[in-house]
Amino acid sequence: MNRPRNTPTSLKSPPSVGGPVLDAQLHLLDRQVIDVDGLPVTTVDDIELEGVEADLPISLGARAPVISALLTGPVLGTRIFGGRPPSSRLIRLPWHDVSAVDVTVRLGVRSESLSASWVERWVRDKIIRRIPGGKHDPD
Amino acid sequence: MILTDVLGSRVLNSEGDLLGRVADARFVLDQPPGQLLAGARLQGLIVSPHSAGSFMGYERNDVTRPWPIAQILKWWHRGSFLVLWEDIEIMGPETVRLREGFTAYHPGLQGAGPGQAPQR
Amino acid sequence: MKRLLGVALGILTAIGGFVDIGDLVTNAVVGSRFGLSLIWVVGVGVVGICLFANMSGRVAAVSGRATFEVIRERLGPRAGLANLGASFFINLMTVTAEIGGIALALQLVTSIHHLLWIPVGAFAVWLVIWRVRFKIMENVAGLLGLCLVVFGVALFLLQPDWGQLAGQAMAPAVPQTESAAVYWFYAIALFGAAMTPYEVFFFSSGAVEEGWKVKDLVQSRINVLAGFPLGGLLSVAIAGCAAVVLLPAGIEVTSLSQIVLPVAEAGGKLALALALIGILAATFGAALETTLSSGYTLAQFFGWSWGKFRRPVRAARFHLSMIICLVVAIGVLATGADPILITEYSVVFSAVALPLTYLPILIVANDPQYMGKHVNSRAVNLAANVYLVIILVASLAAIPLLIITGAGA
Amino acid sequence: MSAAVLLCALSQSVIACSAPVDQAAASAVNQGASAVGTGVLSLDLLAKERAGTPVVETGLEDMAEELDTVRKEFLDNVPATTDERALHREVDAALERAQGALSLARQTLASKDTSAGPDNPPSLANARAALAASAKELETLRQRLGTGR
Repeated sequence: MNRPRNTPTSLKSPPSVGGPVLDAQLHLLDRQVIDVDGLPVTTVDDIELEGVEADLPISLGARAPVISALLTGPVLGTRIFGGRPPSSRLIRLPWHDVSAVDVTVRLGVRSESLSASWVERWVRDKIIRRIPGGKHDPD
Repeated sequence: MILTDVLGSRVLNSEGDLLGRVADARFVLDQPPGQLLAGARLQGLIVSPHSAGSFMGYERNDVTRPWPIAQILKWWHRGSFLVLWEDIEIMGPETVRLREGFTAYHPGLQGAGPGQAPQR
Repeated sequence: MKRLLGVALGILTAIGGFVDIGDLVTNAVVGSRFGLSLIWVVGVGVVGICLFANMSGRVAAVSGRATFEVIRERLGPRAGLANLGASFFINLMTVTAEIGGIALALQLVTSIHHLLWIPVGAFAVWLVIWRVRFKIMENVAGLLGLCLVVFGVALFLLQPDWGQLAGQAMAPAVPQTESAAVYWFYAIALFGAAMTPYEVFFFSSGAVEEGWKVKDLVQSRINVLAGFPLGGLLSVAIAGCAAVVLLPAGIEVTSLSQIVLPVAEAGGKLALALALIGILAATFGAALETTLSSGYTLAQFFGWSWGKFRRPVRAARFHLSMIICLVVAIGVLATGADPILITEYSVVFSAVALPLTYLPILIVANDPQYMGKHVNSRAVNLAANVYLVIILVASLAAIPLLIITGAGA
Repeated sequence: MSAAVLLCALSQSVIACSAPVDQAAASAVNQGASAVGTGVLSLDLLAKERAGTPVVETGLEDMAEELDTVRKEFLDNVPATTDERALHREVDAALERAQGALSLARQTLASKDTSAGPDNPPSLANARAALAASAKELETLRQRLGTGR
């Protein structure tokens, strides 16, 4: 393994910014996503960036990319085992639905309306709802 | 593009020398709000000369416990630095190339991060 | 007054809930072969489980995050998945062992072959998970499990040579009939049985189920610190009974039916009945805990909705995964696999997987982002570090010893 | 689960292949003595009315199964020398007698249950005596051979 030998030795203090700072690995990826009612929806399996194309030169002074959506679903498998799911199979949680980020990512919408919860809905409607007692609180 | 494509990419300077690998991406919530929360702008990338995985971020915060795990991981990521978006020329799943004369910044985070433990 | 009752109830259920099929079998086997010369391991294990159960409970109460969410967040998806695979596999093995234990206990009561009881036991477990509230489930199983105290009473009734027992316990030595490798193999098995990872998954998820807040931490600490050591004493009593009655008779425990013989010898049919109720409750309670833990670990890793405090339709995949686990357990047992053997393997594999569970908890319990001012104290960290070393050694030594000793045969 | 079964099979086969006949004999005698001892203790408890029939019955059944396995595994060992052949025969005969004593005990218990054959009920005392004799024989062998560990 060739070790990098050009690591900069003197580091400057980063410029101050006008908002909270999030490091993706530390504060977003693999966090639990909870809907507006407090129901767990999924985890943040990946993040989609808007405003930058892979391997295309970035023109000087271009606007910084922004998070367009949190991703979930098959993307977890490819993140673990490699490869990339086709864009059509990505399940998106649009960033404009996110209401807060702390030790969980909270949404401002109900999970019922999200495509991210279709498996849960399918299992619920095809199996769990049909077993007697599934709709009631435990006694 | 997808973020984890970039994580782990090799980071080169303009002459093509290897500087390390992308350990993390830093965002700032300072964009015009969508509906509920400010938009998240990519501020830059954290580059680690020693390993691709950002292992728990001890190099970026002031957490020193549990000893000795915190110290070992901090040492493992010694030499990490932050490069800003303005200094990135190309970003891809294999390599990230920086512009000539890029600036390396301290990767440190102020405080413990965005979220404090919620009081339930 | 009400608060005091709550504390008492918590302690009692912690005692009754401590022992499961792994503790029962491993302690009886060890007692019948090594006397009390391995009992120090139970002490080491109990202190360890107190330490880490407390820590995971505190993380859950302060941050609202259960253990496996934390494991995924900290280790990332790849290491997290490897961890999930190992933990889930061992957990499933433990579910299988506990359901086998229920069936064996029912056979001891009815003479009807345990294979016939397996589907009944598994169905009963599912029904309780499906319909019974968390608190009631935990309390009933825990209180009935207290019947195991009869092992302690039996030990006194047997009027053993206390000096000799104390000698074995205080100055441990490898008996002449056993080899050192087998001795250490069983030391690891006992350690794994006392510190089984599912207890931590269950404990932290249970804290979320019951909606613990920071102010509940004192009570949970009392429950753990009083309940688990007393539960550990039950384990010691089980080993003691075997050491007093079975060891001198040259009987080495290989089945559940042998474990209860000393109780019958000491206390007759009534004591025997209590012991059987206790074993049934302990295995049933542990079957509930391990089945739930299977659901908890999967749901927390993938971010599914989970919890018994929600109605099943609000946590569909969680419930479906537990049903599948129970079906798999029935399938394995239907092949005629010996539940006792499965138990013995499950405790050893538990020991192998211990570092995977306990390291992430320790790290998060020190992270102010999750814990605010409730991060670990220095003393707790020091003790946890000592335990990490012990856990690591046990984990690394387990498989080689398993092969060398032929699983202690 | 399959990994565990595999490991178990592996470790067991390692033992079976590597163990010389006298070690296999010692180990079989040790397990046999434990099973028969359990039988004696169970019948004693039944006679003293300290344990009910289900527990005793299950215990005897477990022990019978165990003895079957022990004997079958022991028979997989092939003795090479004359000495080994003699030991092999001796141990196998002792295990067979143990099996016989255990099955007598189980029959006695079963017939007590259904009260079949009232004319000539095999008595529990007989069964206990047979088990005790077998236990004594195996214990003597165990003294001579050790536990094989």
